Formats: sequence, C-alpha cells, structure tokens
Amino acid sequence: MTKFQEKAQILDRQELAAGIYRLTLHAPLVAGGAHPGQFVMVRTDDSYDPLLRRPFSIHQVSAGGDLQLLFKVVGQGTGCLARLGPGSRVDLLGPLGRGFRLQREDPVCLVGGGMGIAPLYFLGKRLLQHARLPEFDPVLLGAASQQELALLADDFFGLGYDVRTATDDGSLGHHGFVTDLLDQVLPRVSRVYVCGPYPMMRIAAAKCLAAGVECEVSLETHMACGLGACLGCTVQAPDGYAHVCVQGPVFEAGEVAWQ
Amino acid sequence: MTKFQEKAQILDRQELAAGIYRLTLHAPLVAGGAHPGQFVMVRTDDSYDPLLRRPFSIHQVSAGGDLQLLFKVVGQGTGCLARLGPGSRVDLLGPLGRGFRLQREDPVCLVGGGMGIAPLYFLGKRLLQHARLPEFDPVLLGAASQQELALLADDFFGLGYDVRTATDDGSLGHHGFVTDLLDQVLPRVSRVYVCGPYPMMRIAAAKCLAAGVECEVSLETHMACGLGACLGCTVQAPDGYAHVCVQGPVFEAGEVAWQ
Amino acid sequence: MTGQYDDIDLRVRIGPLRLRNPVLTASGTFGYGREFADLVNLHRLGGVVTKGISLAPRPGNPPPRIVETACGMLNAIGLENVGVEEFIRRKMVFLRTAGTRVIVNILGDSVDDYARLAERLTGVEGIDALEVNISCPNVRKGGVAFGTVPEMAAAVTGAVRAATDLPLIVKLSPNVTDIGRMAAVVEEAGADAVSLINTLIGMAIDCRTRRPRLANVIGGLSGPAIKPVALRMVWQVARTVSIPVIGIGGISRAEDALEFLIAGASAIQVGTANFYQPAAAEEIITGIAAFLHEQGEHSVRDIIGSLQVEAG
Amino acid sequence: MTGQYDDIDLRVRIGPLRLRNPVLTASGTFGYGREFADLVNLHRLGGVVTKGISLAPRPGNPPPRIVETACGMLNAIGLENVGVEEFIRRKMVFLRTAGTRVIVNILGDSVDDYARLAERLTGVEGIDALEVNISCPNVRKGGVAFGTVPEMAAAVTGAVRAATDLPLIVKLSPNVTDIGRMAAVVEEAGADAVSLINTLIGMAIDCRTRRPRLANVIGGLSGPAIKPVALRMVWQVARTVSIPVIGIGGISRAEDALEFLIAGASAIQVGTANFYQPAAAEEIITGIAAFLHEQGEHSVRDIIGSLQVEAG
Ligand SMILES: Cc1cc2nc3c(=O)[nH]c(=O)nc-3n(C[C@H](O)[C@H](O)[C@H](O)COP(=O)(O)OP(=O)(O)OC[C@H]3O[C@@H](n4cnc5c(N)ncnc54)[C@H](O)[C@@H]3O)c2cc1C
Ligand SMILES: Cc1cc2nc3c(=O)[nH]c(=O)nc-3n(C[C@H](O)[C@H](O)[C@H](O)COP(=O)(O)OP(=O)(O)OC[C@H]3O[C@@H](n4cnc5c(N)ncnc54)[C@H](O)[C@@H]3O)c2cc1C
Ligand SMILES: Cc1cc2nc3c(=O)[nH]c(=O)nc-3n(C[C@H](O)[C@H](O)[C@H](O)COP(=O)(O)O)c2cc1C
Ligand SMILES: Cc1cc2nc3c(=O)[nH]c(=O)nc-3n(C[C@H](O)[C@H](O)[C@H](O)COP(=O)(O)O)c2cc1C
Ligand code: FES
Ligand code: FES
Repeated sequence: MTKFQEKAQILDRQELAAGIYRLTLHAPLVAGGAHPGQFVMVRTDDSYDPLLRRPFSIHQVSAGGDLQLLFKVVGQGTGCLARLGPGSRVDLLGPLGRGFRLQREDPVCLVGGGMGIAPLYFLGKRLLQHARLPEFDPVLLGAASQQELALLADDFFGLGYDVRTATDDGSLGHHGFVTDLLDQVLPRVSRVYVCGPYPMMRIAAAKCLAAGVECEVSLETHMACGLGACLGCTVQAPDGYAHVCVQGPVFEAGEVAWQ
Repeated sequence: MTKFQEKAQILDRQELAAGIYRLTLHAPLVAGGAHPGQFVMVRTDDSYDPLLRRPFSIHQVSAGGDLQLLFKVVGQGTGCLARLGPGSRVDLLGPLGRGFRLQREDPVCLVGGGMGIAPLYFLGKRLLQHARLPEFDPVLLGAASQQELALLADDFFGLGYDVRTATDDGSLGHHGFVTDLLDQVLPRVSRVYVCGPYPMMRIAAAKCLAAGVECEVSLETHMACGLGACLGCTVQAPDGYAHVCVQGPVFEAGEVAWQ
Repeated sequence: MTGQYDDIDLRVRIGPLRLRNPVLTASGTFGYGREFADLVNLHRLGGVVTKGISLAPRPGNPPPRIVETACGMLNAIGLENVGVEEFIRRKMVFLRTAGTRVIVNILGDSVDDYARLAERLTGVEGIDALEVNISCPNVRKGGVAFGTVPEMAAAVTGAVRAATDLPLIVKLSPNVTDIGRMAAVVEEAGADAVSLINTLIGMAIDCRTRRPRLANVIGGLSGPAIKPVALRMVWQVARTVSIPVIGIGGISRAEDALEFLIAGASAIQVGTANFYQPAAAEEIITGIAAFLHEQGEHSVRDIIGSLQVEAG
Repeated sequence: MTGQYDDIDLRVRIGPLRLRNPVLTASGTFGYGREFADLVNLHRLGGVVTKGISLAPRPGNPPPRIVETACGMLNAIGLENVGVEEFIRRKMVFLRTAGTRVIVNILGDSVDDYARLAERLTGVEGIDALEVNISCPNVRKGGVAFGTVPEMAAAVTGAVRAATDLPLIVKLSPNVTDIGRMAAVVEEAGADAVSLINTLIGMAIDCRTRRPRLANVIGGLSGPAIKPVALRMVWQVARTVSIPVIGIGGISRAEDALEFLIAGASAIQVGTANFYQPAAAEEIITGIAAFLHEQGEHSVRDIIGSLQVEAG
C-alpha cells in the first residue's frame, strides 16, 4: 500500500445540509490504491494556522481517479476546507491506515452515525464487487435529523441495500439511537462494520460481542502525521497502546479497550 | 478625526494588471471621515497567520460610503486580500494618520510611483472640490510598464489633470524615472505631493528643495497597530524619531531625515 | 456592566487592588489608553497598564523595531517613553478621566531608578497600582536582566516596596530556567502580585541581506505563538506562590483568557491582540460572562484555579 | 544531488561527521525513517535523526498526547520507543539501506543509562553519530531535567564521551536562563557538536471540561511558533562555542533554514514540518541550492555564520 502526496483539484462542492459538505477531488494517485476505511490527511493552504493536516475518511473513489470526502464543519480546519470551491487545490496524503476487512460471503451489517457514514459508502460500494445480494445486508444510519440524513440514506438505497434510519429528533425513521436498530438484525449477520461517535461504537461493539458477531469499528483520535511517525494518535488497547493511524483506524472491536 | 473599526463588505474586485487589484468596499464609517493621504489597517480573517493587519492607503471614497483600495500582491497578507471576492467581508480600522494638506490655490503637482499612486487619486479628486483648474496641475505617474499604468493614468485624465507618464521599460510615456519629469514642471508649481518607492521620494524631495517648492511625501514602514500604540513604525527625523502612523504617513519633506 | 449577563459577577481582587473584571490591557500594547479611546469603551475594562515609564524620557531603538513572525511578532521598541514627569503632567490627565483602573508599568537601569520612580508616582491622583518590569538590563551588572537573577529581582522588588504603598505587581521574565523560583523570591520581597509573561527573547534574519530584521538584532516575541508557554508558567507559578497571579501571553479571545483563569490567574492582560483586534479586550469580557452563564456559574472567582488534574 | 543546481556544493562537516547537505530530520518527527519512505527520497537527505531510544522499550504517556496550538503543537508522547535492542535488530535493518546518514537520538533516566546506550550502539553497522537528548528528567535528582543544570549536562556528556568514539552531538533544552552557558559546559565535557532547540515547555487547557488537553498536563511546544526563540539561541550559542551548531525549531522552508545557517548553524533539522509537509526537507535542500545559485555562492559553507551585525 504505497502512500502518495498529491495536489488534488476540487471538481465539485455540494452542501448536503447546513454545514455538511461533499467534496469531489481529482486525485488519481491516492484514489488508485484506496481501500474502504482508509483515510487521507488534508492540507488546504500554506498558512501555519491551522498548522496540522486534518484526517478525513475516503467517502468514495471513482474509476477515473476522483475521490470524495464527506465532512461537517466543526472548527477552523473544516471551515477552511468548506470555503474552497471548484478549481481550488488541496494537498492530500494517502491512502492511509488499515481499512475494513471485506467479507465476501454471508450477510453483513453497516452501522453509521453522523459523519461516520463517510467511509461506509465506499465500503458499501466495494462490497458489491463481490457478487453479494445487498438486499440481505442491513445498513443502519443515524444522524441528528432528517435533513442531515436523507440524501446519504438515498445513496445506500441506490446501491440496493436494506437501509434503515434513526434520528435524534425522530424526523426520519426510528426516533432514537441507530444502535437500537441493531438488535433485530444481529441474528441474521456475521459481521458488523461501525463508524460513528465513540459511545455509539461502544454500544454496537457490546451488542455484537453479546451476540457473537464479528465487529469492526473505525476510531478517531487527534493526529499530527497520519504516518506512524509522531506517535500522537494513541488509544488504549487491551495490551497497551495502539496507534490509530497505522494499526487502525479500523480495529476489531476486541482490539479496543473500551472506556 | 474619529477612528472606526468596521466590517466592510467587498462590493467589487477588479484586477487592473497581473497581481494589481482594486477593491471596492462598503465602509460608510471609515469613508465618511476620510481625508486624502490617510490609510486603513486591514484584517482579512480570524487566522493568526498572518497575524498583523496590513496598511493600505485610501484610494478613493464615494458619497455613498464606498471606499476603494488599490494594491499589489507582494506577500502573504496581500495574497489573502486578493483572494477575496464580492460578498466577503474584511475588517477595517480607519481612517488613520495625517493626510496631505490641501492646497486651495496655486498649481500643484502630484507624483506617484507604482502603488504610491493609490492615495494620489483620492487627493486628485478632493483637490477638485476647491474650484481648481486641473489642466494646470501636472500629475506625473510612473510604473514598471504600460500594463500597470495605463488604467490608472486614464483615471487622472478623466479628472482633467495634465497627466504625464514614465515607465521603466518605456512601454508608456517617458522611458525612465518619473522624477525625470519633475524638472520641467517645478518652475510652475508651488507644492508637490509625492508617494512611491523611497528612492523616488528622496529624489523628488531633493529637487523640490533645490527649487524652493513645498513637498509632501507619504512614507511606508512596517506597522503593528496603526494607532500610535506599538511605537513600531519609527523613522529617523532630523530631531529624533517620528512615528509614521500618527505623525504621518504624510510628512513635509523637511521632516524626514533622508538616508 | 456586561450587558446581557448582568447576573454574572466578574469582580476580582489583585491583593489590595479591586477590579471590575479580570481583563486588563498589557503594557506597551495600549499606549497611554487614549490611543484606543475611539475604538474601545475604556470604562468597561478591568484596567489599563500603561507603556513602561522611566525616570527620563527615552527615544527607543533605531528602526526597524518590529517584525511579524508565525502567529506572533518580535519587537525591539527599546522602551521608548515620555518619562515620568511628562507622563504625570500629560498622560495622566486623560487616564484619570477614562473610568478605569490605571496601573503604571515602570522600568529602570538600576535598583535606585525603580525606587525613585515608585516614590514619584505614589500619591499621584488616579494611579491605582504599579507594575514593575524587571525584564530590563541592569546596567550596573553588565546588562544582565534583573528578572533573570533571583537576587536582583528581589532587590528591585524590595526597593519599590519600601518606596510605595501602592499595590505592587512584579512582572516576570519568562527567559529563565525556574519561573516558580523567581515568583517566590519576589513574593518574599514584598510583591502584592506577580504578572507573567513578558516577551520571550527571539530573533529574525533577512536571508537576502544577511542582516537581522531588527536593528537591535534581538527582540521580544509576543502573540498567540507564546500562549502555551505563558499558560504553563502561570500554572506553575500559581501553584508556587500564594499572592495573586496575572496571566499574560497571546490572549486573543475569551477561551484564551479562561484557560489562564482556570490555570490559576486572578486576572489577565491582553497584549498584542490589541493591535490586530482592538475589540479583543471588550469581547473577552463579554465572552467570559457568557461562558460563566452557560456553565451555570455566578462568579468568575469560582473558576480561578479550577483546573482538574488527575491525581498521580 | 540537487538536480538543476549541480554546481552548488552543499556538503558540511559536523565535527568528524561529513554530511552530503546540511538538512537532517529531527528526532521524534521522522519515526525510524521507514515511515516516510514512500514520500521522501531518503538518500537525498543530509541524514535522519531517529526517534529517541532508551535501554528498555517504553510505552509512552496515556492519550491525549498532542494538541494543536497557534502555529505550533504540543506533544507529550512520553518518549515511547522500541528500546535499544529492538532498534538495532529491527529498525536499523531498514535505516542501513536508506542511503543517508543515521544519527541515533538517545535518552535515559540516569547518567549510567546514557553511557550504557552509547556503548551498546557503538560499533553497530550503519550508525554514524549519536545525539544525546538531555531534556529528560533525571530520576535520581527528583526529576529535574539534565539539560537545565550545567553540572548534570556535563556529567551526561562526559559519560557518553567516555563510552563511545562515535561523533557526539548534545541536544540542548531551551528551557534555561543561559543557553550559551549550557553549550559551553557540554563543549568542555567533550561534545563534538550541539543541536538546539528541543521543545519549549507549554500547556493547553480545555475550558469546558477544565482539564489539561494533554493527559501529561504539560508538553513540548514545537513548530513555526518557536522559530524566533530557536534562532536567537542558535545565534547566541554559535558565538559562544567553537564546536559546530545544528539549528532546530520551526524550520519549514528554505528561508527558515537559511536564517539558521546565516546565524551560525552548520546544519539544521526539520521537525514538526515533516508532519504537515512531508516534502519539506527535500524542498529545503533544493531551496538552499537555488538561493546560493541566485546569490552567486558556490558553497553552503560560505554562508554559515555570515550574519552581518552592525558594530556597536
Ligand atoms: C481517521 C479519521 C477519519 C475521519 N473522517 C472524517 C470524515 O470523513 N468526515 C468528517 O467530517 N470528519 C472526519 N474525521 C474528524 C475530522 O478529522 C475532524 O472533524 C477535524 O479534524 C476537525 O478539524 P477542525 O479544525 O475543523 O476542528 P478543531 O476542533 O478546530 O480542530 C482542532 C484540532 O483537533 C483535531 N480534531 C478535532 N476533532 C477531531 C476529531 N473528531 N477527530 C480527530 N481529530 C480531531 C483537529 O484535527 C485539530 O488538530 C475523521 C477523523 C479521523 C481521525
Ligand atoms: C501607510 C501605508 C500605506 C500603504 N498603502 C498601500 C497601498 O495603497 N497599496 C499597496 O499595494 N501597498 C500599500 N502599502 C504597502 C502594504 O502595506 C504592503 O505591501 C503590505 O503590508 C505587504 O503585506 P504582505 O503580507 O503581502 O507582504 P509581506 O512581505 O509578507 O509582509 C510581511 C510584513 O511586512 C510588512 N510589510 C511588507 N511590505 C511593507 C511595506 N511596503 N510597507 C509596510 N509594511 C510592509 C507587512 O505589513 C507585514 O507585517 C502601504 C503601506 C503603508 C505603511
Ligand atoms: C510592542 C510591545 C511593547 C511592549 N512594551 C512593554 C513595556 O513597555 N513594558 C512591559 O512590561 N512589557 C511590554 N511589552 C510586553 C507585553 O506587555 C506582554 O507582556 C507581552 O507582549 C506578552 O503578551 P501578548 O502575547 O499578549 O502580547 C510589550 C509588548 C509589545 C508587543
Ligand atoms: C511529536 C514529537 C516527538 C519528539 N520526540 C523527540 C525525541 O524523542 N527526542 C528528542 O530529542 N526530541 C524530540 N522532539 C523534539 C524535536 O526533535 C525538535 O527538537 C523540536 O520539535 C523542535 O523542532 P521543530 O519545531 O522543527 O519541531 C520531538 C518533537 C515532536 C513534535
Ligand atoms: S498520527 Fe502520527 S503516529 Fe499516528
Ligand atoms: S504602527 Fe503602531 S505606533 Fe505606529
């Protein structure tokens, strides 16, 4: 898995909901070798404030070398990124980290919360390459409201998945946690892929463990390099520390010391 | 002369020549009290890199509260400013400093080099309010090339001034220094206003002194505050130091210890 | 007066000095107050610390005196000031009417200079406290800064203490191995409070000309770049001394100020931010009140030193 | 090899160590080299300084370990490393083939640790020099950093000197009152060169939780924010000692590197910049050559220490 540094041109910027953007970039080197669950480190310009690159999951890649990011504006770095329009360039490092293990047979379940949905779409598309029957694979998606979720849910419908939704305000699908939806599907699947807020992943991991179903989670930590050099992106593992950028971001749920 | 801090909206951005921009801002508070030769301190966003505001002369103001800046991209701060389009906002402090003394009678001469032309246009317009005959006032403008100068020269033609030009490459007007043009007009004027590169102002000041003509120059120094607080914008004066942001930027040529 | 947050009590005490709120402006970054009168409601501030004053007027260093650096700036103003007599005669006239506390920052070349300045300023109407800048070179000791040698710092503090009954704040230099020690010795010598940090010593070079960018070669680094160092030192000092601590260094917005208060500062000073954002001090006052309101606190005093550090 | 600037001689000597060019990567910011192999032509670098190595492997500090600050970052990695045996067995295999100089950064809890590390690493194929990190706490002296007490710094340097004939670089801590003095004592104790600066001690607080942002409370500040301080210290040290000086601190582009060389550094290290711009070190090498070419210089050695300071 070779890593590249690539100046990528922004081809399109779509505002999916207030403060949530989907950027399409032309980045053939990074896109070429990318695997679902991997991420990129992004730098928007030469300013030293903010100084560090920002990590984003790869949302999807196209055969033509395009790559999409799905992100929410939460601070300075995401704010800068959101201001860039088509024609601007950003500097990417990637593809980075260890992604999801692709399950070739048996039904799987994808569970995404908020921006955690980003890598799952790439996963959902790539899984289809293995002659699966997506209508037997539940995709559980959660977000704050219908407004944040509707377009993303449509994407998975479009791939043929069995999509179920949950929102905090009840404006779309189940009124409550997306993990509430897990109970009814767990008996039918052999592996669950989870990406979202930490508490959501912890609940999902616990439910999978109880049901004896394999579970993979994608963790977030603050990262300076994304390359395994700074040793800053540590999380507690059962036997010591793990470095999310190289040993993850995707871990088997049992590799994480949940807090 | 009250100073204001004002969030000004960019109404228009015009690229006059490669890297030279004219921005039109709506800034009624700053524009309202502005006097030719005064300047504003500009901040483009909340980033700390670059940290300090950048000083720019007021290029002209309109009765409706619009204000123009004319600037050249030379580094990070001017680069940021040039990237902003209509609708963006910049933060202004102004109007700052001591401007030109308006000569109500007798012919005057305006001498501008490069971006030093910026404040002279405001001066040129304001002088007309005093029932002058601009065709007897020579305006000597210099720049690197025709490309940089032509549009600016047209503006002064438009006001009715006796415009003469000089370019470094000879592509417009006199092939050489704009100060070369001063000799023939000095006998006919009683005051010369100069703004441009330091060596040009030094030559102009010396020629005026020799001819016994009053001369005002507009100095540039690095400024942190523009308000007389940091004491960073010092220049050598005959009797000690002067602070450009409050005692200037416009000085009588004799108030400067030329080096 | 904090507008919509009138229920929030922002008052703090710096030893004998009572402040309306914990937000002061730092010496050398707010002139003599008047420079900002058009832009800032001075009566809203906790107080103003004046540009450093010496016995005789000083012209300062030759230009260039300032350079911008990454998220910071270097200055080598050279302590230009109008001198104590002119200060009292001219600058105090305006400051007295500004409706805010006035803290006069003083500097000297010798212990005796400091003592004479303190004596001269004591009893002048409208002066609420003195802040002693000990980052200046001691000309009697080969130009070593008072603030880098514990004995010299103690000597200056003691001499000023003997010369005045005004509240006495000693402003520490960060260019030392052990800031806690420096704070402890000035506390011992009679300071009512310490303020920190003054600027870090830095330098910048123009590669093309191969000359220093400051005529003085070295200068003082200030601005957001130094905030992490300042905050660490404030935390360290607040744990060491029992007098109040005033935090300074890169404070630009309410969150920055709150970090210092939580670390143990009883008040803060806004410095370089006054240049790039004249509204900073006022915005910080409002922002602190808003934060307290949001957190269900009623008094700023309840968050001072509230940092929670895991045991061990 | 500098491509279009083949006429430019970039070679420098750090005491007995000869470098192809003056650009090294700094300890802790370039892993063990391999992490950057896809992105950087390692054989173009002057050399690689490894992550700090201790006798036994260390797990490092609990998370969070890093925080971004204005134009900088704080880290409290806690010196996580694989330990000297694993380093020799595993990490050196790759480094030996990387086609660049390998400088091993070492750290210990006691003078004896340092000596044993130096002994163990001496004679290992492919190691070109040692860099001694003296910013670590001396556990025998209540955790005071070796690098802040002249006698302790001298003791470590002397012990390592006695244990190895490898070129010996001592890396100084900037958290001291008198950096010139520290450099002088390690020179006297046998160092072949000094490198500086290590990180400044800093801190950051999350106001909402009122907790430190680093689990370790304090951490090391690095990045462009600290460049002015680093440059000043390099200049000061270069005027004090006669051994070569290696400049470190916020170097991100060729102009930064040139400032340090002109101030008197014989080489420089690129640290935090490797994170946000992995191409930085290579771009700096090309940029230095381009600058020399443009200025009509033939050798980088001609600009080292060429700062022109006005007399007086
Ligand atoms: C492997 C990985 C993949 C990610 N994928 C996505 C994605 O696809 N879409 C998306 O919207 N977000 C994603 N994130 C989170 C995203 O990186 C943060 O939202 C972003 O860094 C915030 O930067 P900021 O400057 O806007 O916020 P600020 O809060 O101003 O950032 C300050 C600092 O904290 C760090 N930081 C803040 N929040 C996070 C966070 N949640 N995770 C890691 N670092 C953080 C920043 O990188 C920066 O160093 C991912 C994070 C990781 C680690
Ligand atoms: C009173 C005054 C009026 C001015 N009016 C104009 C104008 O109308 N149009 C125009 O194009 N320029 C004008 N300038 C110059 C303009 O301020 C600088 O070109 C600008 O600050 C450069 O910023 P930068 O970040 O792009 O360049 P950088 O070189 O990256 O700036 C680095 C630092 O140096 C300072 N600096 C660099 N060049 C100058 C300079 N020539 N004068 C002052 N500070 C400088 C910057 O403010 C900044 O602090 C004026 C300067 C002054 C003092
Ligand atoms: C231009 C300038 C002038 C200063 N002059 C003084 C001074 O006269 N006396 C003093 O004690 N501190 C002086 N300082 C230091 C500031 O008061 C403050 O301690 C320092 O700048 C750090 O705070 P900041 O990062 O918020 O600016 C000066 C700082 C600057 C930037
Ligand atoms: C994440 C990180 C880890 C570091 N680890 C070490 C180390 O193990 N040993 C050491 O001597 N210096 C270490 N340093 C300090 C750097 O080598 C360098 O001296 C410092 O960061 C200043 O340079 P910079 O501003 O270019 O990063 C580390 C720095 C960072 C940012
Ligand atoms: S982000 Fe640097 S090691 Fe993981
Ligand atoms: S720019 Fe600050 S005093 Fe003139």
